[in-house]
Amino acid sequence: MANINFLLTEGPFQTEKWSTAAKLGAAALKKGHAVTFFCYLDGVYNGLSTQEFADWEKVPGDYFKELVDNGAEIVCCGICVNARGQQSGKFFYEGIKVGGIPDWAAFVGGADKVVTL
Amino acid sequence: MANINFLLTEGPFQTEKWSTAAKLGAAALKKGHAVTFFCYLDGVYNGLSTQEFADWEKVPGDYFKELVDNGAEIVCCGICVNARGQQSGKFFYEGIKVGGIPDWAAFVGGADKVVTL
Amino acid sequence: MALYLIDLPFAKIGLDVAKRDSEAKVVLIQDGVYLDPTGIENVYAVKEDVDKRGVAAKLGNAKIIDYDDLVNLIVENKVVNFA
Amino acid sequence: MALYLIDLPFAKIGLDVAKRDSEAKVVLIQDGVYLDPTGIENVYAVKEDVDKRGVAAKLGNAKIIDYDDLVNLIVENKVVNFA
Amino acid sequence: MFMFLRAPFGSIYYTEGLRAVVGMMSGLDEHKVTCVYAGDGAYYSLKGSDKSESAGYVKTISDISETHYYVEKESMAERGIAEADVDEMFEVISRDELAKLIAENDVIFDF
Amino acid sequence: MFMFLRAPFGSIYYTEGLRAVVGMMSGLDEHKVTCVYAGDGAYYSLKGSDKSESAGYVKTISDISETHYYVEKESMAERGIAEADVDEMFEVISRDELAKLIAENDVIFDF
Repeated sequence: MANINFLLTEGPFQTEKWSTAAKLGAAALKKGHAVTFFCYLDGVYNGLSTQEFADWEKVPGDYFKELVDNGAEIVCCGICVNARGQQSGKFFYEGIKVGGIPDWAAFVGGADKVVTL
Repeated sequence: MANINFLLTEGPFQTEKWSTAAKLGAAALKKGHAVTFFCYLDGVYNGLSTQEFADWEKVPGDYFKELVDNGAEIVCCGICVNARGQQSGKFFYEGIKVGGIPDWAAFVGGADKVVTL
Repeated sequence: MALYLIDLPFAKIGLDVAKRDSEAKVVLIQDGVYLDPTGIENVYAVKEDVDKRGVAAKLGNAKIIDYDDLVNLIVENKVVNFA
Repeated sequence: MALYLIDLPFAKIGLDVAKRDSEAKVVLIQDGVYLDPTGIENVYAVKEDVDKRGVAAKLGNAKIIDYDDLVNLIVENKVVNFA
Repeated sequence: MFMFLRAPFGSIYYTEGLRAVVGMMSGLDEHKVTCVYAGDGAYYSLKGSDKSESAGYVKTISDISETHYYVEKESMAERGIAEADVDEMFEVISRDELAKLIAENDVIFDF
Repeated sequence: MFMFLRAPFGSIYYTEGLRAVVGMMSGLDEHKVTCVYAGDGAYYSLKGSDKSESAGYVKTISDISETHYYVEKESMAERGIAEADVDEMFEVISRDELAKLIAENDVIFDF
């Protein structure tokens, strides 16, 4: 089994990177691989539990919650979280952590593969 | 004097559109023009009063607060605000309103010029 | 007269359309200041964007304008958005 | 062997680099499926992205893969990110 | 007049731009709307491209206004899109005609 | 190895990418770092481009690691950037050499 790190630098809705990343992550977990995410720049908005969009059955945040529930580790860049006004991630889903680039370095150090989106 | 509407569809930090829009808006206000903003898609994140970024003296939200203080009308798309987990704009600067595309249509109907960024 | 606001992602089509308008004024804005404005008579480039990128010498006869000037151009012309 | 993940904005340089690698596997992803993969031997395209865009017929001999297949390719190869 | 210049589906502009058209047409006293797909936006004209997210907007727009959907020939050529590939809701126009449409319309939005 | 592929200063990747390099070099047991500017990222190599936002990161990176900043010749040519325009912190390499660097490095980040 492999350890895969995803770097996600775009937020929900605006581009489809959140979707590709979430679906790839879910597929990797299902196969038994270890999965870590570092959400950087606008990527940090993906952790919000407060998204409401009636047009879609599931909002982007739901996919990231499922990743965590299924064993992925997700850390969001704290500088980016606070710069973007997201108050230390207080509205993030439980289990989605706020950290720093050192956490990402640790993920990459332990990863067999790194995918950036 | 003219009435200028700005459509802003990108958020703070990630691209520089927020900066161009804010500076153009400020220059227009100074000349005595009427200025309206419709923040659409990621543009709605610009209204947040909670941004903290030690590297910069002023955060993007400060520029939009100043626009409002100086007489600009700013409306953010409510569907976009809630989709992006920003809870009806409860952490927006006072004076930055949450509305809908009909508000934008009214801005455009009353505008002499429309600039999209 | 029409004022074309042009940024890099939409540059090709924006400049091409402007070239078909004999009275076009083109404003290069943001990454648009990297464009080569050869062949367009009335070209402007936003000073703050030009300075940050260090491309003043490459812009030929483009007039370097500040945000005050750009507001005046916006007010005096029809705005065509390619930014 | 190296797996090149390629999306549209970085396409030109990504494909050009992949062409210099005789063992390259190229995965067209997201808007990358609009690319013309002619001249590259081992090309894959992500099914969900292809289907949404309706470009299956234009992808020549590209193998259409799902996310499960892509995970396998990622695990089995060195990943080069151009997406 | 609305121009769609970004590639679907890499960003959400292709559908949120149509949402904007709906709102704008409902709010303004204007009953003719022109949508032009050019640049990477031309890819949306492909017959097989997924119109499900935007079908509701397209229907509403046609209920409240006379709508024209154009796709620009030069953008198609640059991207290898043949006329036979284009969905029947679109009419193919040249870059000259796009320039004319821009000249005729007061407000030009780009999405 | 870090590739910078987006145009400065339209997006913030040019500087936040360097912030990432600093953090990564501090956190990993690795003392050599390769930064390649290619595609629209090549514009950053221009002598006159504003390095003030990134100067602190560049200094820190050079304090903790042996750093090479490369800019790619073909990307320069496509954008009309002459060797004389390039800041002295950059070394010009060819696309062949970029391909070689990619082959030699285990992890390839793009910003």
